[in-house]
Amino acid sequence: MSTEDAHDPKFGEYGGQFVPEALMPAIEELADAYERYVLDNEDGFMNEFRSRLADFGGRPTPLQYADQLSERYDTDVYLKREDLLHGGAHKLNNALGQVLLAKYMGKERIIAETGAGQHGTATAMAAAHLDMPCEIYMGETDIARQRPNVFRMKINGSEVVPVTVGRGTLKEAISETMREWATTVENTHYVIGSVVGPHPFPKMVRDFQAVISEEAREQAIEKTGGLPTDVVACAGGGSNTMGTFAEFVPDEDVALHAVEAGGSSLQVDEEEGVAPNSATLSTGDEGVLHGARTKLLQDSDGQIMESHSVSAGLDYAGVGPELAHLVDEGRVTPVNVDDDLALEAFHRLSQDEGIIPALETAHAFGYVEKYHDDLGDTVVVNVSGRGDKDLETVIEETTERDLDIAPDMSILQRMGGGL
Amino acid sequence: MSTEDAHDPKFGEYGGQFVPEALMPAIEELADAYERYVLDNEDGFMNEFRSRLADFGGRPTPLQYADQLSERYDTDVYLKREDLLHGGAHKLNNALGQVLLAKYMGKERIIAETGAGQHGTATAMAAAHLDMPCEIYMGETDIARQRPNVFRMKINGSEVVPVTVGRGTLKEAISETMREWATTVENTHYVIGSVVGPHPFPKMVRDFQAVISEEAREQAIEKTGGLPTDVVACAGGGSNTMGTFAEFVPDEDVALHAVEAGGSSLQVDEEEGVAPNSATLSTGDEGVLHGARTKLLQDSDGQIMESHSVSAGLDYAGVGPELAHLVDEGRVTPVNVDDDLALEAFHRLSQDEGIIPALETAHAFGYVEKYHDDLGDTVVVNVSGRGDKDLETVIEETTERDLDIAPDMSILQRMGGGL
Amino acid sequence: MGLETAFADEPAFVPYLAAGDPNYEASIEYVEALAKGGADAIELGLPFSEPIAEGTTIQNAIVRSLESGMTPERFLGFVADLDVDVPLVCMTYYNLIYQYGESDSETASGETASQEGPRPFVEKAAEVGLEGFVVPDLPAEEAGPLRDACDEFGLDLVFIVAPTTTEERLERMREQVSGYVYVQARLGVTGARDDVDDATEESLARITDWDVPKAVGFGIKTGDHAERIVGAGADGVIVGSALVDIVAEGYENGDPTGEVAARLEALARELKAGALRGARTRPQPERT
Amino acid sequence: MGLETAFADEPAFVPYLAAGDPNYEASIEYVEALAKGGADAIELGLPFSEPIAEGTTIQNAIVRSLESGMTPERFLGFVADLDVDVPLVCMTYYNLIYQYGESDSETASGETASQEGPRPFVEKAAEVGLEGFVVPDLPAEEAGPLRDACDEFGLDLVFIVAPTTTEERLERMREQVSGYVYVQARLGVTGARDDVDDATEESLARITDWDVPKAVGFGIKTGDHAERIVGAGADGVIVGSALVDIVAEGYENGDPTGEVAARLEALARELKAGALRGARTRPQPERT
Ligand SMILES: Cc1ncc(COP(=O)(O)O)c(C=O)c1O
Ligand SMILES: Cc1ncc(COP(=O)(O)O)c(C=O)c1O
Repeated sequence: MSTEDAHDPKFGEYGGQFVPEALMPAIEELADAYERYVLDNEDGFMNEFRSRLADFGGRPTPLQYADQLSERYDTDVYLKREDLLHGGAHKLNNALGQVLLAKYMGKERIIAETGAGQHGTATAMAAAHLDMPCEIYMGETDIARQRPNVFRMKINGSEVVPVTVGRGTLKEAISETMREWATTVENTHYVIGSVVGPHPFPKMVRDFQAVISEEAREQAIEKTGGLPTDVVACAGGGSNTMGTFAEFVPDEDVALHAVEAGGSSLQVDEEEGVAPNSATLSTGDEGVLHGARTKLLQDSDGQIMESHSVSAGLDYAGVGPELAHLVDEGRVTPVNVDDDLALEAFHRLSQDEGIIPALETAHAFGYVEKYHDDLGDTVVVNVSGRGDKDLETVIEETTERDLDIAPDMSILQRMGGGL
Repeated sequence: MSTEDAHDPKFGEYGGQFVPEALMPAIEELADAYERYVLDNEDGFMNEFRSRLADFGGRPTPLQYADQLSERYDTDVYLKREDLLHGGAHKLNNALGQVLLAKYMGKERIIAETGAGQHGTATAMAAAHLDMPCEIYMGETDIARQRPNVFRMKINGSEVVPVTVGRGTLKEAISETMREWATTVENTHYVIGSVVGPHPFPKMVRDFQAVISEEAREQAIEKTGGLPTDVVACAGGGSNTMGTFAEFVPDEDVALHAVEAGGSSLQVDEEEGVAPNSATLSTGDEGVLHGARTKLLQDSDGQIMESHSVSAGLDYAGVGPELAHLVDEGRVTPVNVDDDLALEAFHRLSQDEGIIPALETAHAFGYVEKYHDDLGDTVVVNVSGRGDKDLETVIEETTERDLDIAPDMSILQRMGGGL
Repeated sequence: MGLETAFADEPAFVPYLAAGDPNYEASIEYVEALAKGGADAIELGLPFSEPIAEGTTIQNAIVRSLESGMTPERFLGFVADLDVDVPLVCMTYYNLIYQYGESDSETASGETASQEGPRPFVEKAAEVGLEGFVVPDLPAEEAGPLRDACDEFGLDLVFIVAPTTTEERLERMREQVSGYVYVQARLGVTGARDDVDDATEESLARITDWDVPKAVGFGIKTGDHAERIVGAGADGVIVGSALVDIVAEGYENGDPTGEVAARLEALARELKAGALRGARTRPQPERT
Repeated sequence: MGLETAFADEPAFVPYLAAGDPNYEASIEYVEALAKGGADAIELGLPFSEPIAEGTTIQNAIVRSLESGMTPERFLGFVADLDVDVPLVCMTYYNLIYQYGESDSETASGETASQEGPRPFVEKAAEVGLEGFVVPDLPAEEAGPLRDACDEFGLDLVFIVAPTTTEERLERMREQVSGYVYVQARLGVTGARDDVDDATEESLARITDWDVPKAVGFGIKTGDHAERIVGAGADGVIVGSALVDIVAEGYENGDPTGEVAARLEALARELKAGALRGARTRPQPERT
C-alpha cells in the first residue's frame, strides 16, 4: 500500500497512541492484526475484503466525466462516484474492512460512533452482512439532524445509543465509544469511522479507503491518458480525503486539496469554547485528542472546542494525523468552504449533474466553484456520499438563506409535515 | 435484443396503441426513433447510452451471493443489486435511456409520471444530467407517502405537479401525464416509467431494462458455471420484472417468477371499485388502459379499480402487456405476496444481509421466504431498489402490525417528529 | 337516420354532456334543454374512470356522473328515456365498450376474456337508438372490431383528426370514418378556451375533400367562436366544456334544475346562432 | 516529601475529587474535609473537555467544574490555596499539560506548536506543591517528555495498570512509574460499583514484586470494599466516584457546603477505617 513503516505509530510528530491503559492491549492486538491481515493478507483477508467490497459494496465505483461542470469551469472535471457505494458513501470501505477484521480476530461484537450517521449506517450494514451484533453511539444533536440514518441503523438491526454529554455531536460520540470500548474491550472491536484515533486506526482506515484512489488513479489514466492535475476531497476526520489522496501522494505533480468546513465563520469564540467551523487543518493547532496527536480546534488552555458545520459529517474538532502531517509537509493544501458556498454547491451539482451530493461532499464542489481558476486542466473530485440523508437539513438551511440557486420548495411546505 | 418483430405493436393479443389521436403521431415518431436509435444503434445511440449507464449510473451492478439467505433456505441465493444503481433503483436504466432518446429526437422537454417517486427521481436525475427541463406528475397520496422522493425531484431541478383526481396514485398520474402530453406533444417527450402504455413503450422500456438480465445471466454463469434455476422479481408495471427476465426468456429451464402485491387481501370490493391489492397478473382480466390492451384490475363494467399496496411502486391496476402475454403463455409464473409478508421480508433482508430493500423489492423476498421449498438450487432475486424512500412508511406500518421481526423503534419515537 | 343528416341543411351545433351529470334526472332535463336550444346532434358521455383525453372540466363531470351511479347498463336506459329527436352519439373509452359483453361473468377471476369484443354493446346501443360512437382512445389501427360491429348494426363511427395527424393516418381514418369527422381544434385535452386556434383552419384545409361533414371541437365557448369556426369552413361545432361548466356551477350552487336547464338552452341558442352567422360569411358548404 | 510516603506506615486512603466542583470555594472545603477524614494523599482532577477514561459521575463533575470557570491556571492557584498537609496528585489528560506552555500564544492561528511540551506545566505544578501526576490517556510509550519533566522538578508520575495490561507493557511501566502504581480494579471507566472484581487480586499478584506502593481504584464505594481490597494485598485504595456522588447530590439538592463537607469527611473515615481493617486480615505489606 504505502511505503512508510507500518509499525511506526507516528506521522512525523503526529499520531501515536494516547489512550487509557485498559485499551492499550486492544490497540496492540489490533496493530498486530492490521499487519497480519491487512498488510500481509494472512488467511486471504484482503481477497475476501476486496471481493465483498465488489459484490456487496458495488465496487469499482465509476470515474465520471461531468459534462456540465466541465463546461462551466472550462476544465475537465471528473467525479469519483463514492456516492454509489452501498449505503451511499465511501464509509462502507472502512466499515466493511473493520467488521471483517473483527471477525478474523475472533471478536464477537462491534461498537462504533457516528456523526452524520453515514459511518453508523455503513457499520450497521457491514455488521448485518457479516452477522455481528452492533451498537452505534451517536450524539443527540446528530440524532435529531440525521434521522433517516438513525432509522436505517435500527432497521439493519443495530442498537443506537444516544450520547447526551456536551453538544451531542461526533466529538462526544467518539469519547463515549472509547469509554464503552474500555469496558468491553476483550470481546469487542471498536470500528472507528475515520482516519483518526490511536495507531493503527489512521493507517488501517486509510488503507481500507485507499481503494478509492487506487481505482481513481487507474481510471484517470485510462480516460485521460495521464494523471489529473488536481484531486479534491472534503475533510472531516479525513477518511475520504486520505482514501482519495493515498495513491496520488507519491505523484508530486498532482495537487491535493483537502476541503474543510468553514462553517459560518473562521473566527472562534474563546469565551464560549466554540469554533463556528470545523477548519482544523486551516486554523487548528497541535494537541492530543482521541488517542492521537494531531491538529485540533482548542482554546488556549487546551480544551477542545465545539466545532460547527452545516454538515454533520465534517463537524469534528480534530482531523487525521496523517493529513495534519501532509499539510505541514506542504503535500496537501488545506482549504475551506463556508456553509453558504457548500449549500449552493449542493444545489448546483443536483441541478446541473443530476447527482444529489452529501452536504459534506458539497464542500468539495464549493471549493471547485470558487477557485476553479487556480486549478489545472484535469480535476478529480471525490463525491464522498449522496445527499438523501441531508434533505431535511438542506431544506431548512436553504429556506433560511434564500439562495438564488435553490429550487422552490413550496409544494412541500404546502403539504405540511417533515420529510 | 429479442427475436420478436420490433414493428409489431402486439404481444399476442396484448399491447397495441390505444391513445387519443393527438398522440398517435408522437408514438409513431417514437416507434421510429426506437427502431433507429435503440434497435439499429443509429448515431451510436446505444453506445452513448451504455457508457452513460456505466459512468453516471454505476453499471454493472453486482450479482451478490447472499450468505445468510442461502443458509436460511438451504439454496444458493444471488442478489442482483439494482439498488446500487444511481438514484437507488433500476428505474434509471429506463429514464436515462428515454431522456437520451428524447435528446436524439430533438425534443426540448421531458414529462413523466411517478408512483413511488422512484421513476420520478430517476427521470429528474437523468434530465438534470442531460440538461433537459422536466416536469413530474405525481398523485397527492403518493406525494404524501413518498416525501423524500418529492424533495429529491425538486432538488434535481424538476417541477413536481400534484395530481388530485381520484385516489391520487399512479393510475391517475399516468392519465394526467397523457393529457399533458397531448397538449405539448410537439416538443415534449413523455418518459413513461414502466413497460406499460402504447407501443413502442413496452418494448423500448424492456430493452432499456434488459441490461439487468444481460448482466445477471453472464454473472450467474461466471459465478455458478451455469444458469440459475429460478429468477424472481417483483412486478408493478413490470419494468424490473421484464428487465430481469428478458434474457432468460429463451432459457426454457429457468423458472421466472413475477411477484405482485397481494396487498391486504385478494378479494375486491366491487361496490367501492377498490381492489385491496395490485395483483393484476394473478387476478386481473383483459382490458384496455393507458394505451394498451393488457390485464387489468377492473369491475364488471370495465371501470378501473383503485388498487392498493403498502408499496407505492407496485400500486397500479395495470401491468405490462408483454408480461400478461408471458403469463398466458405459461412462461412466467405470477405469484403474489401480501403486505405483512412483504414487511417481514423487508426487515429480514435489512437485518440478515445488511441491505435495506425498497418495499416493492421486499415482495420478491417475501415470495422466496414463503415458497423456497418450491425453488431450485440457484435462485437469482432482483433487488430492484433500496428502501431509503420507504423508511417512514415502514415505521408506521410496522408499528401498526407489531411484527416479531421488527426492531424496536422507540428511540425515535421518544425523540418525536417525522423522519 | 344517420349522423350525417344532422349536417344536411345548415351548420350543425353538436353539444356534449356527460350522461348522468350530476344525476340521472337532472341530466335528462339538461340534454333535452340542449335539443330545445337547437342542437342538431348530441354527444352523450358514458363515463370511464380513466378519461385520458379530457380536461379538468369533463373529468369532474365524469366523477359526478360515476358517483351518481352511472354505468354502461344505466347509460343505455338513459338514452332510451330521453325525449329528443336529434341523433345521439355515445362518447366513451374503449374499455367500457369492450368489457360490456363480459359484464355477466365474474371478473377478477383470471378467466380468459371472451372473444366477443365490442359487438354486444353496439347491438344494445342500436336497440336504444344511438346513432354512433366517438371513442377517443381508439385510433383507426385498433378500430376494426368496433367498425365491423357498427356496420352490422348500422351505426356510425366518428374519428378525431388532430392538428398533428399525419397524412398517412388521415388516409387510414378516411377509410373508416362515418357520420362526421371530429376535427380537434387544438392540441391537448377538452376544455373551454378564450380564443380560437389557427390550427383549425389548417386542419380543415387538409380534409376539405372528405365526403363526411367536418365538425370542429375542443375549446369552443361562445357564439363568436362558433361563428369564426364555421366561417373557416366547418360543417358544425362541437361544444362540451362550456356547457359542462354550466352544469358544474349549477351543481355547486345548488341551483334548481330548471334554472340550469334554461341556461344550457340559452347558451345552446347562442352557439347555434353563432354557427349560423358563420355560415353567412362563407360559401355554403357543399356536399360532394 | 514524595508520594510513596503516603503509603509508608499503613494502607493508604487516596480520594479523588475534581477541583472546582461545583465551584472553587466549596471545592476547597471538600478537599480539606477529605484530608480531615483521613486521606493519605489526594488526587485532584484538573478538568478536560474530553475525559475519555471517566464514567458518567466524574464526567458530570468535570462539566460542573468547567462551567464554574476552572482552568489550568486557576487549578494551580487552587492547589496553592489548599490548606492540607497530605501529598497532592494532579489527575488530568495530556492535552492540558501539553498545551500549557502554549497558553499565551494565539491558538487557532496555525502557528507551529512550541517544542516545550509538558515542562512548563510541571514546573508550575512543582511550584504550587503538587507531588505528582496521573494522566489516564498517556501510556508509557508516550510518557517520555512528561517523565523527564517530572524528574527535573522532583515529581512522581503514576501509571495505571489495567486487568488487560500485557506482561510486556507491565515492564515498560515498571521502568517509568514512581509514587505509586494505580491498579485499575476492573475494565471500563471510573464509577462506583456494588461489588469488588476478582480482577483486582489477579492484577495485584502480577505486580507483587514492584517496589512502588500499589493503590487500587475504579469502583470502590464502601468501607467494606476498601477492606476487601487491602485484604487482597493492596497498599491503598483510590476512591473517586463514590465521593463525587456526594458532591453531586449536595449540588443538586442545594445543600449547605458545610453539610456536604461533613458527609465527605464521614465517608472518608469509613473508607480509611475499611482500609485499616483490611490490613489486619493479611500480613503487613513489605517494602522490598
Ligand atoms: C459523505 C461524507 N463525506 C465525508 C465525510 C467526512 O468524513 P471523512 O473526512 O472521514 O471522510 C462524511 C462523514 O460522515 C460523510 O458522510
Ligand atoms: C424499487 C422498485 N421496484 C419495483 C417497482 C415496480 O415497478 P416495475 O414493476 O415497473 O419494475 C418500482 C416502482 O416504482 C420500484 O421503485
